[in-house]
Amino acid sequence: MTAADVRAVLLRELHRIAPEVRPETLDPRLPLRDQVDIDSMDFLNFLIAARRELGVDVPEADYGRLRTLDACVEYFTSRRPHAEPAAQPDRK
Amino acid sequence: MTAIRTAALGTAQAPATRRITYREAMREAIREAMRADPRVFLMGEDVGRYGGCYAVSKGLLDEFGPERVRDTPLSEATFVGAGIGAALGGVRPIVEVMTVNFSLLALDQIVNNAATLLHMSGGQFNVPLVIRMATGAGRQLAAQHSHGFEGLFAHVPGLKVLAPATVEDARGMLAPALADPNPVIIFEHVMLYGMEGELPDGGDAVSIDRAAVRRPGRDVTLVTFGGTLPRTLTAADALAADGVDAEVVDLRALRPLDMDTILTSVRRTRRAVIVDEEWRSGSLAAEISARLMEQAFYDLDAPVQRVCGAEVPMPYARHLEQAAIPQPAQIVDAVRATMAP
Amino acid sequence: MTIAPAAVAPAPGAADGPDHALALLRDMLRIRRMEERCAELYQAEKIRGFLHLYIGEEAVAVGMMQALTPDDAIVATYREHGHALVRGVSARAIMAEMFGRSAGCSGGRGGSMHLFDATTRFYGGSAIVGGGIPLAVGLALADDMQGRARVTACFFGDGAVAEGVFHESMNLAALWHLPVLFACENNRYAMGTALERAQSEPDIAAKAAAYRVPAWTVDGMDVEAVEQAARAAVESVRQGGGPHLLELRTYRFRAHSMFDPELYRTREEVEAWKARCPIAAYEARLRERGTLDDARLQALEAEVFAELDDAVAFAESAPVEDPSTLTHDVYREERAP
Amino acid sequence: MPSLGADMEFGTLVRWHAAPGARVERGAIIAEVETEKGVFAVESPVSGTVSALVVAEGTKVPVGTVLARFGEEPAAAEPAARPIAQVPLAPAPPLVPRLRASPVARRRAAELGVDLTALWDAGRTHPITLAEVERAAGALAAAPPLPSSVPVAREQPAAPPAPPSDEARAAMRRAVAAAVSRSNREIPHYYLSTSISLRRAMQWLQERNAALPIEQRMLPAALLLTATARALGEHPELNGFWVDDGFRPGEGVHLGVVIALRAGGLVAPAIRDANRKSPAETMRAMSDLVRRSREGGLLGSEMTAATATVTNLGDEGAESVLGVIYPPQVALVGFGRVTERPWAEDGMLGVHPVVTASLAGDHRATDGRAGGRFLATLDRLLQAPEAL
Repeated sequence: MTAADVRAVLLRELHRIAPEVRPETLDPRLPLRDQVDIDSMDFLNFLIAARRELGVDVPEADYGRLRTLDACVEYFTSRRPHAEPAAQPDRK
Repeated sequence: MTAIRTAALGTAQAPATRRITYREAMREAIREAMRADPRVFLMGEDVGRYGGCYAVSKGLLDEFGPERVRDTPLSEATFVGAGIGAALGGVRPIVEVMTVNFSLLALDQIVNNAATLLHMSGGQFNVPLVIRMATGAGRQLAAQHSHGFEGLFAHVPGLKVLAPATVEDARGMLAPALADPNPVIIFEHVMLYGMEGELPDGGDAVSIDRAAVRRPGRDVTLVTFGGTLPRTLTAADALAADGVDAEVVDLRALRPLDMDTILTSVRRTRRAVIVDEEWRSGSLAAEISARLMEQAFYDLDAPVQRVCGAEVPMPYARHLEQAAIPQPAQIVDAVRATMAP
Repeated sequence: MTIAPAAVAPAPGAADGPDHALALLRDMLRIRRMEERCAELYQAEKIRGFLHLYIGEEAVAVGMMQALTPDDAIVATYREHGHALVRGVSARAIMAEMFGRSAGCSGGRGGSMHLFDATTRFYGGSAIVGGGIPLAVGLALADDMQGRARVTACFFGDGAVAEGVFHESMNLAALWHLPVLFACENNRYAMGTALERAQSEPDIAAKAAAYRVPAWTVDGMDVEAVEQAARAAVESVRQGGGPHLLELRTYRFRAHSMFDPELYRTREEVEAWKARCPIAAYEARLRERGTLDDARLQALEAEVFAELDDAVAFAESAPVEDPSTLTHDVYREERAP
Repeated sequence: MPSLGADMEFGTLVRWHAAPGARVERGAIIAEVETEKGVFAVESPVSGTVSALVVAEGTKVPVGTVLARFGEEPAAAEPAARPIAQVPLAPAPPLVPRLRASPVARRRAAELGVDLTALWDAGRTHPITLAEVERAAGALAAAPPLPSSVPVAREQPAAPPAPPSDEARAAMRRAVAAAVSRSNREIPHYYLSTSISLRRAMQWLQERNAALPIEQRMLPAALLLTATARALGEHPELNGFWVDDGFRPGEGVHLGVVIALRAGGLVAPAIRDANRKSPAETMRAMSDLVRRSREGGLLGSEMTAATATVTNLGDEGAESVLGVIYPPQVALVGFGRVTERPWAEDGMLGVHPVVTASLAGDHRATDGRAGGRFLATLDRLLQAPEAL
């Protein structure tokens, strides 16, 4: 899965949580929460979706590293497990 | 209620009234009709010398003679049928059938002739006949003398069916019934014959088309007729003590049904309990209930309740008989069920 | 009160004259041809419901009606086309009724079994066996109470004699001495049940004795015999003799109704009665007397067919009742005087 | 096929008594027909020459079918009797439990714009009556039409909602406006606030969350709500309603949670018996409410059950909030953003995560003293998160 694929998944899930989000108007370099009206509950749901779709568990300590969309893409791409399918997350 | 009472008290010259029994009221009505119109005559089993099974016609033979107070053989089909023929022939018979159960022997004549002739003849032959019969339970007369078939007759188009439940109606319904060009059946509940009531002097004719509100109320409409009216009023009083203000509608006319009065009441109270001594299945109560669904569904705040007779041939033993017919306590319970959250 | 012995019919005599005799024949032919036409119209589904034909019994209705005046009343059965026709209800009104048209004598509400006509005091047309008998008693009661010297003639079949109301009505009419003429058209079958299979005493006139009602048995296949008996009985009733009963022994040649394979009687029996056809027999008698010849008969038949053709054409073209009037005449609205 | 009776619909032609070319007189027997009642002879309705026998012997045909033709007319084929189709019955749909309201209650609710689902409680058995609708309408006259403005419980999962129309947004705004206007008009508010250190709470939370997958992690809000519910349980005078010029305590602590809808507007569904829930349970309940508030699927009962309400501005909001009470409730608890502030404790100065907790109270029901005690209790509870 490429970074572009990961970006597409993240945008899709973001849109699901915040339907008003338009990817074309989103600046991937600026903090997400400044552009998208998501609260901590939304963010948690976003992470849950990302884990489900990408198989990446984000520890709470890493929340701070997920401020922008670009940061999210980088974070998830680099941490994706190599074993497919991603749709079967391992529950440690 | 208060306003009405106040107004009555405020009337300077209250009309003179007298106490009279339902039986006497009915007898007066017959006597008056026979005096007023020589075509009117009474026939039935033991209406003459015996004085009537329930003594309604007592004394009439002496006044009017055997031509106009005719004892018939025990032959319900024929003397009711003869009443139909006589009505066709231009006289005004009042046919007394001793009890409603016996009327089944004449059911053919009533349903197949009295009710149909006008229509079957394309409007040529109407049957201005009055049939009176005793009905209802409460005298421990068991399963062949105690039923009510008012609903059965009210089922039949072409008939008019009346159920006087007050002394005033007993006195006032016969004259308009005789004046009606159609066959009219008057049901007299056996438990009412001895009931006393106030009657204005003269005793004017009353409506045979409209129901009467016997007790105004806000919270629930109790619909009843005939012998269950007193019990329903008792229940309404008991409910009043509990803060439930019940309106009591006395149908008086069972066919045609005065749905206007019922609907007007139910649309105000939003709740209805129908009290009917007859068997529940296929009863008049069922018909009224169905019409309320059809015509007032969106005005109802609770399902329509029915308090009906138990579905059993009327037993003889007093406590069993009482258990088989609507009691005030059951009416109160039904009202509570309809009021309950 | 005298009780005539049952089963003794007055001897048939000559009719009032050739014109009257031809009138009797003509009326019988009118009934016969109308009934035949009804059968055809029924099979063509122009007439529906139950259709009971009077073919074979014409002498009864025709003979009986001769004795009744316009003031008298008739109560009939569901096999009553002939009675209505001879009583004076027009063929047009009868046919239109069977077609279910508003121009019918019952406004299309009665049909074949319920012909009514106020102007001829024809009180139906009752399809409840025996159901009309108390009605006739009541009509007579009204006349009696109002001092009118009228007679109510009540037709019913042998089947009705098994009904309770026959006995109740005989009893009440006799008890109250009412001017009713009970006319029992004994055609030997209550639908498919032979008289002997339904009655412990098959002599119907004999039953009248139990109620002290004068009764005769009459040959219902002989129109003059019927007329004579009817005149005697009606006169006696009118004179205050109380109710009388005539047992008119007759036979229907056709099935009970249209849908009847006649499993209950033999072809031989039917043929034997057909040999006594009241019309053929009367034709023969009139030819013998010189009252009738071929030309006269043809003229009569032509007259009858013309009336019938006119009636059918009238019924065919008569308007149907608007369904918006469906519930009319269930109650009469105006108050009785 | 002649009709021999009103109840005859079919007949079987048993035997012909005539052949094509035969001369037949009217009235002669031309055929035998069998019906349910037996065999009948069919008479010829006309005189003439049979040109064709249309129906073969042994054939059952409906009444009215041409059996034979006379004269020279061509023997056109008769259309076969139409087969009678048998329509299979559709299976009955399964019964689903549903809101019960009397017919007049439904009608009146529609007239008054009262959402019946807001009056319905899943545990309830008796139908909603007219009186309840009219009471609700009275309450609605100026106040929380919030319940009626949110998606209601559906029998099937709702599709993601379409972006609301401007009209819907405006309606929601009007509803909120009406509610807060009524509150401000009718309720004499008093406000109190206090700062609470969440150091222990956050520590406890971090330790707990570190060991758990995302799905089971807890947000600080869950602790705040749990503590609030417990505190309300200890201060019942703040948990309930001001009705008919008197305070009526709530039956149980059902904590309303203000949820901002994405399209604008607010709802405040309740977590039932919140004081008896663990923080984890509260987290699940809250998560569920938020999801359903936004996707649709809130129950009407959840909209009306609240005995007191919490508004939590969360980690992106302002530092403190002085809220507007939802009538007829008597208290609204607010939490601002959790900020890091210098905090002195036990004589030591440190940097703590701090939240400003506030209370808007109905002065008719309580006074500042009671409110102050409540906030103190809240603080105490949040200092021992493990005990919640």
